[in-house]
Amino acid sequence: MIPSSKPIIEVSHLSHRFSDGSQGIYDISLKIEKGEFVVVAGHNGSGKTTLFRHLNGLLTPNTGDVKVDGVSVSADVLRARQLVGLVFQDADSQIVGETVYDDVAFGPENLCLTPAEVNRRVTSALSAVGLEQLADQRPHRLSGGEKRRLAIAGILAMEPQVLVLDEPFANLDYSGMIQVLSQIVQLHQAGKTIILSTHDLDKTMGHASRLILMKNGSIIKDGLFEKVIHDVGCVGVKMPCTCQLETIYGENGE
Amino acid sequence: MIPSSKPIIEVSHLSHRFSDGSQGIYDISLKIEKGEFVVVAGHNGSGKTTLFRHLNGLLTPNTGDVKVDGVSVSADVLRARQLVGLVFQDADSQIVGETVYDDVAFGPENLCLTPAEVNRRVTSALSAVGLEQLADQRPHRLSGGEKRRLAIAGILAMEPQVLVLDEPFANLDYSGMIQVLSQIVQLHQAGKTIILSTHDLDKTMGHASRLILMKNGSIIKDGLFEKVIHDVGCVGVKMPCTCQLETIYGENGE
Amino acid sequence: MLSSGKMDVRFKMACMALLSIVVLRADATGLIFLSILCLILRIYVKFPIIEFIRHLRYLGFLLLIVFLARALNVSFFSGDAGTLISIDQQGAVDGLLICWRLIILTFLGILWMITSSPSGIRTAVEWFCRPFPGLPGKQVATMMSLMVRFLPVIVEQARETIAAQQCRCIQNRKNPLYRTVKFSIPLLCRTLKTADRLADAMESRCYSPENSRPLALKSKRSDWLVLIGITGFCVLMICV
Amino acid sequence: MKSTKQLRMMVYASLFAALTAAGAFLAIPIEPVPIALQNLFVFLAGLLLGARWGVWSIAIYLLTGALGLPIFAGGTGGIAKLAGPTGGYLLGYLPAVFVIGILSEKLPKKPFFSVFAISAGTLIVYACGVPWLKAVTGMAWPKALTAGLYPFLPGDALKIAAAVPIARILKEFIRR
Ligand SMILES: Nc1ncnc2c1ncn2[C@@H]1O[C@H](COP(=O)(O)OP(=O)(O)OP(=O)(O)O)[C@@H](O)[C@H]1O
Ligand SMILES: Nc1ncnc2c1ncn2[C@@H]1O[C@H](COP(=O)(O)OP(=O)(O)OP(=O)(O)O)[C@@H](O)[C@H]1O
Ligand SMILES: O=C(O)CCCC[C@@H]1SC[C@@H]2NC(=O)N[C@@H]21
Ligand SMILES: [Mg+2]
Ligand SMILES: [Mg+2]
Repeated sequence: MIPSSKPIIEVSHLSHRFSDGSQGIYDISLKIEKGEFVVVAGHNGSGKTTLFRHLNGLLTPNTGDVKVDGVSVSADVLRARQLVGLVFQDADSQIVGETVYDDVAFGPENLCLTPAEVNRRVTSALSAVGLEQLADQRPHRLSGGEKRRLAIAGILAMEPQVLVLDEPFANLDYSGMIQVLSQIVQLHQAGKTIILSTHDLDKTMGHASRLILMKNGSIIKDGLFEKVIHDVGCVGVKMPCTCQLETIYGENGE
Repeated sequence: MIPSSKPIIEVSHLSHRFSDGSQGIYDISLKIEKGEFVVVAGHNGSGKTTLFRHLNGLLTPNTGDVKVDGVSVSADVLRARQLVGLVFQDADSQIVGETVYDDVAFGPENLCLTPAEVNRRVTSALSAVGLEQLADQRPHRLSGGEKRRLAIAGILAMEPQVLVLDEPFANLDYSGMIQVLSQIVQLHQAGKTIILSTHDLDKTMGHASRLILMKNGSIIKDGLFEKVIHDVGCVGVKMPCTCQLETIYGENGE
Repeated sequence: MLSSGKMDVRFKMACMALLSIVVLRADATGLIFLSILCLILRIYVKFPIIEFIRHLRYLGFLLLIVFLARALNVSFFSGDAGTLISIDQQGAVDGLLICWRLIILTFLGILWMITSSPSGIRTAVEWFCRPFPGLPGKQVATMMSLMVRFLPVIVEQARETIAAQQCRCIQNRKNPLYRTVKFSIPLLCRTLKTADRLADAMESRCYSPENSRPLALKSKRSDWLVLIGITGFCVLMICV
Repeated sequence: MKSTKQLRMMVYASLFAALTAAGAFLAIPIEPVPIALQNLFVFLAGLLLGARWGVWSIAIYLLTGALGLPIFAGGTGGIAKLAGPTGGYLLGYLPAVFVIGILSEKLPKKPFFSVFAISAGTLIVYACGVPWLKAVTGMAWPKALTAGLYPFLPGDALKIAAAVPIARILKEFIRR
């Protein structure tokens, strides 16, 4: 991936304190290029969700600034929301429509597109996540993995450049997890920028290019996935076992 | 662990069909002795939750019978609910009280104990899960891991013989998971019978004595943890990596 | 024409409104005509009669009460000690008419429910709000579908809350106030949190109350024909 | 940011419309007017959402019910229901929630005043409901009162007693 001159996301000295006085995140600076696959890890309450919510303007910074594709989020929230699609941790609570089709159409309809364009986008988003067959289903009948893919489709239909996923593997069983992961990897190969948070680095091992470790609201490590992974112990994240294997193989091999 | 003559839980030919016609579980038979640590694994919708809900009478069997400590659940539901404490998958749904203390006291108060006894039980349950400091907190301010421990404390205060935990590690970060797991292991050492379900066998490896695999509502494997673990592939559960390690070590060693 | 769910919802809604008004004002002859119209509609819209009977069963007792209240003259305080209860003929006829009206309304309601999808109704509501500047049609329509969306969530969470409390022996408590409060608070907390997260999700999918989406509604000639027919029928009924 | 707040209140109001509908399912079907939990959520909508959004919430409930969704007491719906014997109670919810909302916004935030606000609302519900019941069924006054007022007094007292502590605790969950 050749980094383009202008980073798609640029966060500078971002801090956020909640109204009840608790510090969400503190002095975060970060550049993400087009086409990267970034994983953010950290303990419960380390500020991952808070950071993500600044990327599309759901939260506004106390100090600092977030730029998406060169334009500050606060200057044009709608543009940021179209460019950066945010998939929440809890797939159930994101469902808006009465059928799978209606749900995916919700975003494009809000963008005031023509019905034909809405239809095109919905169809292509549904086929991107493999839910074409279920278009007329009621969303709450879907399984866990299907619901998560529906949530992704709802965001994809807005045709964002950047896909931000907050713990996309939570509550899924193994096969559901595989479904969602392979979806994400495909989207990355199709050129989308991917940012996701997870407690279980095993799952993204081998796909992600970059790893960011957060602790108490700050970034404490940021770099190549294969490098940073050896430091995860200090933020209370579990070392992936594929990586433990490597270490052992290394020992045995030499 | 020497098995006592009378199993604490005895399930015989249990089937349950939901009112909408879907088959929950089918012809399950099972004996659990006092002091066992049993893990139940299986894909989403394999019937783990449905089985657990029969153990304390939340669901009633269509055919078959569940005996707790020798007495059929349907004959004395209240007794079964005191002997078998069930911690739900979703900790939020179990929280009743306005403060942590009130919440834990909810169960003992319902048992019409004296205030002194209620107080004793609440205090000991809170200290068992390490939440004494937070007794006056509002439950919804707690972090995910703390909420889960609160849910366990609420059940512990009823002083059950058997602790049934439905996916106790869901949504927890690594340190939260370690906290909850060590809590469970301690309770097991204190003599409680533990039954838990999980998608991630890694976590209970080395603690559990017995593993039950479920698929489409039936038990397809039941036996020593270390034996059964090698068959998890066929029910769509992930092989724990500690176990993969073993296999490798085995190969290398011989 | 009416038979397919393909009739434009707006027209269907207008027809229903017209018919309902007429039903409430019709006398016996009018009701006969209306009943015939219902039978004709029944030929076009095939639905299980069982459904209708199920609704009527719920209504049945009510109808009986209405009828009896009109038809019977209970005279506790009348001077002559003979008959305490007497049948008032005019009242009986009135009672019958009221019951007849309610039955026709129920029938129309079922017809409407069976032939309309929730999203179709929502779109039509939005369209009807358009001409009224004070009425934010999009908001009305969105709130209606949000409400429909929350219903199964509430049922599910209520079920979970009840189960969780049963695990902790709530059935030992007999005080209904205690149980109501202890049940409602966790349930409402959870549903409010769900609502909160839904609001976030809608916001990040660019929802705004102002921008209005194009409504996918198309009227056909048959729709107009039906509407004109029904209007004519109604005008006739009111005049006669 | 204004529209953010509006969106959130709109979602809350829809939730309360749905809760009112759920309350209607939990009905004890005594005839002609059932004992139902609807009015508890009408109280809560007024106390928690205030006048403006409380009215929105109940209006959406009534409109959806009138359009045929089976969300009135005992799983019924349709315009027929609004014109029927219990229509007065249903329509009475609207001014009731408005009054509860206004009073709870304007009066001090003390339990006593909440009880007062809800009682005023309840009065309005019956002021609309009982005469309507009388008109539709043609009962005499004493009978209308026996059928449409007395059976509900204990239940409604219970609902008022429950609504106040519930609203107090839930206040902090409403992000305004
Ligand atoms: N709405 C809020 N009001 C007040 N404090 C908040 C709010 N949301 C989050 N916080 C606090 O901000 C901090 C960061 O929370 P955040 O949700 O970003 O963590 P996270 O990394 O996403 O954690 P998790 O892994 O549990 O999802 C926490 O200490 C949390 O308590
Ligand atoms: N209340 C219900 N009504 C109808 N069907 C149900 C109900 N609860 C569960 N089922 C069905 O019964 C089957 C078993 O469900 P169960 O919840 O026991 O699975 P599980 O093993 O706990 O799954 P998970 O890992 O997702 O928690 C599923 O097919 C499910 O769809
Ligand atoms: O048919 C309906 O949906 C309306 C039912 C009205 C019930 C009224 S509301 C006030 C009073 N209190 C009750 O418990 N029931 C009645
Ligand atoms: Mg988070
Ligand atoms: Mg389960």
